[in-house]
Amino acid sequence: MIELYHIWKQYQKPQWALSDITFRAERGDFCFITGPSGSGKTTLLKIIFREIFPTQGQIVINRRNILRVPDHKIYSLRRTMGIVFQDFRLLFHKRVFDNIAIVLQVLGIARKDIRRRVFNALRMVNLHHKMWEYPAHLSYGEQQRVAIARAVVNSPKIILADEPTGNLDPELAFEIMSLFKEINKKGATVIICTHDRELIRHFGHKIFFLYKGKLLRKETL
Amino acid sequence: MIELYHIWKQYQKPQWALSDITFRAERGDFCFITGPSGSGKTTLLKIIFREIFPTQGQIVINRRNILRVPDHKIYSLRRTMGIVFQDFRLLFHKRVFDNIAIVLQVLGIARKDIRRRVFNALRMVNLHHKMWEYPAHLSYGEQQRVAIARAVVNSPKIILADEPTGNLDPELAFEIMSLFKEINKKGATVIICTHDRELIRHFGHKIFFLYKGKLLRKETL
Amino acid sequence: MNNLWQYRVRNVFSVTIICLSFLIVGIFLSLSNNLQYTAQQISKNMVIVFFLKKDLSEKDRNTIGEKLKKSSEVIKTQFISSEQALGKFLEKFPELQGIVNNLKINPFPPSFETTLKEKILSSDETQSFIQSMQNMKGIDDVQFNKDWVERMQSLSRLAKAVGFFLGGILILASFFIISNVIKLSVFARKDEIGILRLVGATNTFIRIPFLLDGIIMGILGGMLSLFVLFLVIKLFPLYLGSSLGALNELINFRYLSLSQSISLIGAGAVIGFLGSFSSLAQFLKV
Amino acid sequence: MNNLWQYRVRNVFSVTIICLSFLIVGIFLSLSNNLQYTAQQISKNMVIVFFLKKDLSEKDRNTIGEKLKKSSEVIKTQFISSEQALGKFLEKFPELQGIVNNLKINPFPPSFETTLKEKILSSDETQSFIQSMQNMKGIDDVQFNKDWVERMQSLSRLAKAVGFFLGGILILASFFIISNVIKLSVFARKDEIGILRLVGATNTFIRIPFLLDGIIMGILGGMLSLFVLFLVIKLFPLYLGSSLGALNELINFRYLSLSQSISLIGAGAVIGFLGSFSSLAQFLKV
Ligand SMILES: Nc1ncnc2c1ncn2[C@@H]1O[C@H](COP(=O)(O)OP(=O)(O)OP(=O)(O)O)[C@@H](O)[C@H]1O
Ligand SMILES: Nc1ncnc2c1ncn2[C@@H]1O[C@H](COP(=O)(O)OP(=O)(O)OP(=O)(O)O)[C@@H](O)[C@H]1O
Ligand SMILES: [Mg+2]
Ligand SMILES: [Mg+2]
Repeated sequence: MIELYHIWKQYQKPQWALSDITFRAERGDFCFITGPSGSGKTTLLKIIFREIFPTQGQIVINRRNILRVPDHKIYSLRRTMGIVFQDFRLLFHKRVFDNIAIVLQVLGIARKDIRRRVFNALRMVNLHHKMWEYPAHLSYGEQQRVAIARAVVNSPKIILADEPTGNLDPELAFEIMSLFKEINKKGATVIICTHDRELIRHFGHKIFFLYKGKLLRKETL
Repeated sequence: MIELYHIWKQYQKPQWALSDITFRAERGDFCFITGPSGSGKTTLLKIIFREIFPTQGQIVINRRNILRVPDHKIYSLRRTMGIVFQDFRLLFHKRVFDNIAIVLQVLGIARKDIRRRVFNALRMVNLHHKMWEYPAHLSYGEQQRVAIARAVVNSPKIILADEPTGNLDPELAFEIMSLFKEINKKGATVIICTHDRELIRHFGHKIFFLYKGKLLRKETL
Repeated sequence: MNNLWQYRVRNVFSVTIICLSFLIVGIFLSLSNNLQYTAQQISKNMVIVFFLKKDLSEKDRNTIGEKLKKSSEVIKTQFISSEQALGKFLEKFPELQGIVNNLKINPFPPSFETTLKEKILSSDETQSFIQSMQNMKGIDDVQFNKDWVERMQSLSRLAKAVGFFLGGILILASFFIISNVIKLSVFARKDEIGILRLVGATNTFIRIPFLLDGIIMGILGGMLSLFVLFLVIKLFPLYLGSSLGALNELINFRYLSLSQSISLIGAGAVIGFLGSFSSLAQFLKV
Repeated sequence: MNNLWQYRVRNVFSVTIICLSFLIVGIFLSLSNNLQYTAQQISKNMVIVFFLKKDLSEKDRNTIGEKLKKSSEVIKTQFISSEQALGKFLEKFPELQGIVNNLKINPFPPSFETTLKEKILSSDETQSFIQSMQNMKGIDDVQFNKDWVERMQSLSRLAKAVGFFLGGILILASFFIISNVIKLSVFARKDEIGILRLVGATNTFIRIPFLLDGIIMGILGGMLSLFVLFLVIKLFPLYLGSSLGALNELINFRYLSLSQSISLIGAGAVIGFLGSFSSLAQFLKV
């Protein structure tokens, strides 16, 4: 359960990147956040996984006020999350396999299991044949799929995906969305930022519309 | 006029990223290249602006065989081109203004003119209010628009845009496409890689469909 | 370890710089050893000569001899009779044989040659001891090579100056260089650190490989510098030839002692560890 | 220039390394200057003494004197009579005054003290000159301080060894370090170079700022090292005190000559230029 109470965020004066966002995603929700470029979608996600701090407001995730968690303990929250970054954030000096395995290594999972789970995650995004490539040798859409595989490999309870299909063809985008939906059905909370109206129309359950940092509409289909 | 004759490209054995592509874009054409992720669109563009060399084949641009142009003379070709890279390739330690001005500085244009032209280019992509920001302080879609402004600022004769609207909302994507169309009407050749069927349907003039490195369909609407 | 190999160019560079820093420290340490040794040699040979009155009775002479022997300042005393003194003189100036033989009397007074315990002649105890002896009945004059005393004292000061002042500055400088090199390599991997944090790694998990890298680099650099120092010390004199005489002592380097070598490598490890640790701190936020 | 400031941390680092390299070169250059100077001083004071037979007639003596004066090997000749020799001896050993006064005869032979032109006594001409003089009628013995000759020769060799061998190696080493530092900074900006090439910049346009950066860094490093060297040379003796006597000459550093200083800065500029130029080559493709 993710609850945001009156979140304000200001990077630089005088603009507010987010103003007074109050928002709630229940366990098992499948939410979309949409809105024009620069409206604050990425900022909102970053605040949820606490990469940045809001200027004001409170965030409660699974009954924990995550703004109170000290830096060196935040890892326990992040281990329950799978995040697809808008800029992928892959390690270019590590192979695709290692890029994904890192998430499992951090959890102290056995080597053999890691191998199997990484392969399965890559198969879900149709990229198992590139397991031993370096990201620099992949097309941009392929890199995006590696980022998606990394986000889902540890069966997270919360998935945050920032424009996960921006570089994918419509068919593949649909497949990826179905993948998220499947994980969602097993009980995970999913929040996706996207511009793709088609996908929202097809998969949308809760839809939040951001405009210049304000939450304009909430729809539940 | 861009002509490709029997272009083959192999990054690593055994796959061919491009196989036997023959393709022609007349002066003033507005072309789309589409196809699933990893089908070779970016590779094709990179070969046209000679960032990489094809394994086989010939490329003729404005009657010059560009594969024969030595490295230290290639700049004269690139000066006639505006390129939007799929990964933007902005300089993060320079402000938005300087990122765009660099193209004009290279041409030896006067400081005063540079200022004016950069501002105009930014206004076209709706980003003149972020002129003195650093790219790291922009949202992802805003960064993409900076990349677009940089590509059009020197009124190029050829525009190559790789997924230029992947991180933009549909309305903005439409505006950007209209901008390209306008430049096209003034005589420039425009080649755009995209997954967005909507845009292709609306703006498409010549459409090339790539699949696993092969040119499957050419349509002219 | 894996990463050490991945960034091998930068790491060769880092180890080289660490090695150079320690090499400089090592050269000066070795020079300091050497000067300390020379100063010791000189002060070992420092002899104070107490000339006795010629007409001194044997009893008075023995009193003086006893007093010298009993003094806590003195290690060794030797009586030199007039005849022995003459013999020594003729050894030094054989061309004067004729003149001396022509003399009817022996012009050299008898004396006591004394080696002192204290190495620094200017120390208060030594000074007051010499003073008290000089005032004794039967002692005519006290002679010691003042030049050499002062030279020795300066050398001793030089050894300390080089060893501590320059050595200290250079160790600080190399700490600065090393921690910057490591910061550079941590900085180059800040993306990796950021991603590790975002996928839920603990700080310890992130730190360990960097700390290992730092320690390994520090130890490698320290060991390499010892090896190069060894080469320098062995090869330098060969090149110069060995005909420098007394100067040889000054220019020849002595190798570091075992404990110094171990300290140097240990310092490498500690500096590597501290360098990594402090460089990491700023990246372990968010 | 603009970029120099942008990357100020790395550049301070680079300039520091360049400065340190040149400082090492400078210290050894200065030491070499110093040894050269000392060697010169010693050979200037090299005196050969020709002892004459006591019963030599004035005519024979003049013949010998003339021959010495005319010899192309000799710069200065001075006749020392028996009486002068005695006086000198008494100056050195005043305690022997009594003995000497007791003597009826003067035991010292007359002599010629000669300063030679050649600085290296082992040279063939000098050797054969000394040989020929020794065989002359009326000359009893030839004396010169053999120890000091050999010591001087070794010092001269030392000066050359330090100046060329070590200096050469260190300049090579610093070239390596500097070009690597610059490569590092070019490498950090390879994205920028790539983008510049893709937007149609000529190679010259891309190169100029890097070359300027390299040259400025090299010059700054060179100048800084001269300044630090100056401080070291001025402050070091102050700290040590001035009572080292002859050793002082050996340990004190002499500052570099103007042409050496200019060469050092020039070398900085050249190394900066070459370093940048060679580092850029690999990035100016595609
Ligand atoms: N540098 C490289 N080295 C090796 N293989 C590469 C390299 N760049 C691309 N490839 C491979 O070539 C194929 C085509 O890549 P390309 O980037 O052209 O695809 P694309 O059509 O642009 O895809 P996307 O829509 O995902 O950007 C892909 O299978 C990719 O993995
Ligand atoms: N680090 C930053 N410093 C200053 N301003 C920032 C920073 N990051 C984002 N902004 C500004 O905050 C606003 C919201 O940015 P955000 O990245 O959240 O937008 P977004 O909705 O994700 O847009 P897009 O769809 O283009 O990715 C933008 O105007 C952007 O310029
Ligand atoms: Mg965003
Ligand atoms: Mg692509």
